[in-house]
Amino acid sequence: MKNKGKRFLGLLLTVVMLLTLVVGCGGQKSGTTTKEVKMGTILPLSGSAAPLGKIGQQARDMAIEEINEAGGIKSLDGAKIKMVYADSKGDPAVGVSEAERLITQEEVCLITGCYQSGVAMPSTEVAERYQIPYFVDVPSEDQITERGFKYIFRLAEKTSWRNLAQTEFVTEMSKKYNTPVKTVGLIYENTAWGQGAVRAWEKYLPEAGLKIIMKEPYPTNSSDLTPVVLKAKQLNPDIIMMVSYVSDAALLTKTFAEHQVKPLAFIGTSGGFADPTYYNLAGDASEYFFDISTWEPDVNRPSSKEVNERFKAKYGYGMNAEAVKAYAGMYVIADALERAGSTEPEKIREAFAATDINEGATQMYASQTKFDETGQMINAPLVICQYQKVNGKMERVTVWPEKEARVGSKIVWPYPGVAK
Amino acid sequence: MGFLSVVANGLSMGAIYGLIALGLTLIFGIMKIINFAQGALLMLSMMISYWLWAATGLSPYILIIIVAPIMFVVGYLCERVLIKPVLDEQKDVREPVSVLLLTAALAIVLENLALMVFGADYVMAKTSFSDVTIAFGPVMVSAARFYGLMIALVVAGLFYLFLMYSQTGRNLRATGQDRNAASLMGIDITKTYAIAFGIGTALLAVAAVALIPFYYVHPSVGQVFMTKAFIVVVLGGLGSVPGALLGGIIIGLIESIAAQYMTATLTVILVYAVFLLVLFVKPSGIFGSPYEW
Amino acid sequence: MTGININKNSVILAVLVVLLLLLPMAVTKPYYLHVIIICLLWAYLASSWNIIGGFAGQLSLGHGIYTAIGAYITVILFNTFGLSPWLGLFVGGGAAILLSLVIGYPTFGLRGAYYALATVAISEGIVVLLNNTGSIGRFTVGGAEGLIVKMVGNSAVAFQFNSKIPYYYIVLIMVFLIIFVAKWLKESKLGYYLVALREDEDAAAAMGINVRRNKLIAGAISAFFTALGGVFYAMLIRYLEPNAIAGAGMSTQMVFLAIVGGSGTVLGPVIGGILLALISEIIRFYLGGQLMGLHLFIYGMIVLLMIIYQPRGIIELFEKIGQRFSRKHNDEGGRSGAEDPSGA
Amino acid sequence: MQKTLLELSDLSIKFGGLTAVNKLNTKINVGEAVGLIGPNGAGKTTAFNLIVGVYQPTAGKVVFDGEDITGLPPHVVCRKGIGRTFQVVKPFGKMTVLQNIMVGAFVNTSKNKEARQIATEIMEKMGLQGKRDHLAQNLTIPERKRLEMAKALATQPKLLLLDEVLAGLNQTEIEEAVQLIKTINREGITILMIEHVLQATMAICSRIVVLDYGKKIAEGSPQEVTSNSEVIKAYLGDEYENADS
Repeated sequence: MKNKGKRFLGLLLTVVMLLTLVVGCGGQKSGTTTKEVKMGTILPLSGSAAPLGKIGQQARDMAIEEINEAGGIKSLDGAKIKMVYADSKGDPAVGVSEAERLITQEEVCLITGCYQSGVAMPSTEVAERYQIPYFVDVPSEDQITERGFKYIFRLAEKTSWRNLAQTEFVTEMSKKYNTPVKTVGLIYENTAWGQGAVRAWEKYLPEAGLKIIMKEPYPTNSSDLTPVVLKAKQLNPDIIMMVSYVSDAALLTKTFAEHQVKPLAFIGTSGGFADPTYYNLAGDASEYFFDISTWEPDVNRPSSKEVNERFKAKYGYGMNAEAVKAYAGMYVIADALERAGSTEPEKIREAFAATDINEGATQMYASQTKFDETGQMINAPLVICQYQKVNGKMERVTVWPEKEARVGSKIVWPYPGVAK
Repeated sequence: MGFLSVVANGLSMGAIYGLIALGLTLIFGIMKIINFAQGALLMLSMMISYWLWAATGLSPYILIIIVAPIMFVVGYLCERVLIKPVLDEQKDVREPVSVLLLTAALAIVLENLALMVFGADYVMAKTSFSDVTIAFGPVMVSAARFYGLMIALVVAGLFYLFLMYSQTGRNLRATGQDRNAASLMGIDITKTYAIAFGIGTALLAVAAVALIPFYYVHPSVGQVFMTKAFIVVVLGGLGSVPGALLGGIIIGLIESIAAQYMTATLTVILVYAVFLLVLFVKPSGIFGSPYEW
Repeated sequence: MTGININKNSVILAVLVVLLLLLPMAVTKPYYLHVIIICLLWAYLASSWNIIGGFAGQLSLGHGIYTAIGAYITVILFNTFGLSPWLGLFVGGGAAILLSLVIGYPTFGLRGAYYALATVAISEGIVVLLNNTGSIGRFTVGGAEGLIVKMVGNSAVAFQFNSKIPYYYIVLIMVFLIIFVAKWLKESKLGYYLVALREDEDAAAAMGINVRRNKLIAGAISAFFTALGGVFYAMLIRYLEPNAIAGAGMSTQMVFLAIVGGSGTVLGPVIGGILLALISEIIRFYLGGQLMGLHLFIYGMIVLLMIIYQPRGIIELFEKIGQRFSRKHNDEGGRSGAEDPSGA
Repeated sequence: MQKTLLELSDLSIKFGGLTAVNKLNTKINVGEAVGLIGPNGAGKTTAFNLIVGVYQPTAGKVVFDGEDITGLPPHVVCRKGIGRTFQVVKPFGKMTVLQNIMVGAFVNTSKNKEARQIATEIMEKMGLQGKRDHLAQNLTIPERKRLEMAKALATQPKLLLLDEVLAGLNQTEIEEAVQLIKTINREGITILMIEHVLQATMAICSRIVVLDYGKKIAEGSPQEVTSNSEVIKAYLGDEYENADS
């Protein structure tokens, strides 16, 4: 490349850069013609959590299409919901600037989303400052609804509630199958989510008379988790509980299988274990693992199966609990808008606070949807499922509590081949 | 009984780290640049190997014959198109610093290209030996990792022989020791650089094929192994092939054994501490020449 | 320099400053102002990195350590003792200087590639460390869950404002400050010494330059100002997450902006910082939601192509235009990089 | 009567088995111009590097202006008053000629203006003012050699070590350089120079030290050295015998 050629290319490149600048500033959002309710969603659309951002977006789109086809928001003379998606890249600082953009630039009347607790914390603070309602659907970090904010509402359960339910399940099982459970091993990823879960375990497990003999944090995206597994094999706790995103969840499961580690039970805490790609990653190794979540494909709740079929037909794979929260969340939002009868943030906030839905599409998530004064959805519909092979195909079979368990399902307890 | 399995696991994972570091140490040894795109190129090799395995169903180890040449060409072109102009621009500068940045930018480009093309889902090649362990008496080690150990030893051995006894190998080493003297001896430096980068990337293809039976593939998987490869290379001695393999095994053993006595997160800090100790006490590493550093 | 030239430059400068001061009147939309603030912050951070990376040519790829130490110390002092960030930033800055000396002393003796490697390893080690410390004694560090800045509403002492405008003026002053420091540094003895040791350490030592000591001084200055940038980041975002503030993303971004802008020059990193940060924001604004990863791909490509085809950065093009413009006004012939020892 | 400026006593260094410099003893008085000659690989540049502190001697002492400077690092030795040029010139490529010289001038002043003044003076003396604002990397070989000397002079040294500054110059350039070095010497700067261009060394230096395989084999006036059979055998070979001395 002769020197002159290089100079020309350098110049051309800079001109291109300046052009994007001009286009950027000039491009105002075009005015909207038909009556619309504009709202924003922040999700991780790039980076390692991208697959879960994608499923959140798909679930919302399906719900929005249904609501708009059914005539949109009647009290706003049939206004259609228009959703603007923003990529948080899983980075708190980007979450903040995207929240600023949605509020001040897109002038949305409310915000939903963001999947990761680490992003939810600062972006909800921005919404509170601008007094714009922020509907948190998935992040379960306890602190999100413990900061006395008025504009923040959360559909998801608190992380600690899951750990409480896990403890209740273990004590119930140990009595029912008289396999006394004394010791528990905790393996968790070293993130906000993991550390939050450990704090809850440390409170509930001793209360139920269970001794924690192993507390093993590991760095996310580890290159090898065999050392952790071998340590667990050495200490041999009765129960092993885990908190992982999907990549580490699969790695742990496979390595446990490799080294034939057999406690009374393996119990996951949603997240990676609930990810649809989990069991085609982990394969047969995931058999008989328990996981906790607020929804399962086979949970017997009204309209749950039909919605999941529609989702599968539309996108090619089934929903998970996070997708259901996003989907049901849209209906809670629609219901609030219906009652608010305006896109005025303050009115929407009041409508959210007074939410009390006992029928309709939200039934697939919870029989009753109600928020307490801190904006936390009160009765989290937690269920425990077990990976079982149903006529050859690995499925998540809801097994606890009975009233929501799959009809005719039975719990395999303890883990086959356990030495105890 | 458990301790021997811990050691066996450390050995096999360590050998695979060594295999990944082999390409990095070759490229530094010859071109005196640290290739920050090493992680992204490893990810690319894993992606190609996975999709070839998914399409053909052949055992990954046979796929080496297809993936390695592809990655050699990718590496060769990367050097020729991207790195050469920058190196020429800085030929009188002792430390070509902006080449490091070029490779870091290349890493971002490759990772996001993979995100666009292959999507963001985690995938893993489930072969017959994926979830199985081999038992040597009481010692149990995962079959896939053990085969990885075997491949690493064989490939490192072959590569060492190639470097020592083949003509291209001699050209590479000569260029590494003194670029100007080598060019006076009739060695085409630009071609040798491209070959060095090509081979460095082809070695990654071998590491990729060793990884996919037991490790997931995802656009951001490169970063997991990148910093570890840096630490292995400095520990073994920048530019030294046996150093890379031994450095890898040492790090693998530290990670595996230390994790039994402290939490996994603290072992990560321990590995960084070892790295800094080597850097400050003997920066030339175990095998590196003291004058080199 | 002929008479006309001097006052022409200063006139342009004065007009530019006035325009910048009045900008918040024109840009009323808080989001646009927020984007400009972020761009100015990146320009500031790139310029702070430039002092050690550009002038002294020491490629530090772990400068996120200093933004983190500045931010964390200031926020912890504020949260625990209510010490105003305006005082906390000096403690944070001092700690950053200390940290830069501890890191610099052993590594500045090594070759460039080793220094870069050491800084990457140290910064990743510190991210893991931060992720692991929930609290030290009565100071809550927050670990991986992050550290929330205590909200006290609108108060200048606590560096917290509801409107964006105060933030804009603070970061604007910080950018002017760092430009002034860079200008002073480049004309000073230290500046000549840094560029000399960047070009050739042996020749520099033979001319009486204590190479390691001068690198340490440059490292300390750079660390102090980078820490101030970290404090501003903490006050603007009000939430500290280890990976976001100390991770590879923060460290490499600073380096890219400085290099694309034109490292080793005074205004290069500022221009690079503003332009590139603005462009990546605009690309994300338009393409963020669509194809996953597209906007980062484009950002990566721009940096890649700039390093290859425009190694001395955008500043060189601006200088060429400036020279061509001033040559028309009977300037005494082409000055090929006279005053400004630029260079990769 | 003349005061000794530099004294080397038993100065030696071993790299592994090779003794590059073997017990070098010599004295250089203030104002003198001394040549250091010897066949390639005799240890001349290594001796320079020992004096300037680039290498630590395995034995022996370097005393400069009455002070033992053995083992001091290069930047301290420079500030003691010893300027040096490099056999392979090392300009600061991306800095202009004036800025290159100013770096040296900063040894004695911290003010930018003063340094610029000292540098401009030396630049004019070395005839480089035509290239004041050109980047050092764009200079020709002779210009780079003069810049190398100018940079060393800018540190206002008492002793100037010149390492083959005339190598690669044509006849006229050599004559110019010889005049330049003579004027520098006359202005009171002691010179120790390594040079293969013998006619120049003989013209400038009042005394010659000859090194061979790291050992001093001869020392004395140019005439004494050229007639010394040891020197001829070791270095000049028979080729020099039939040249008219």
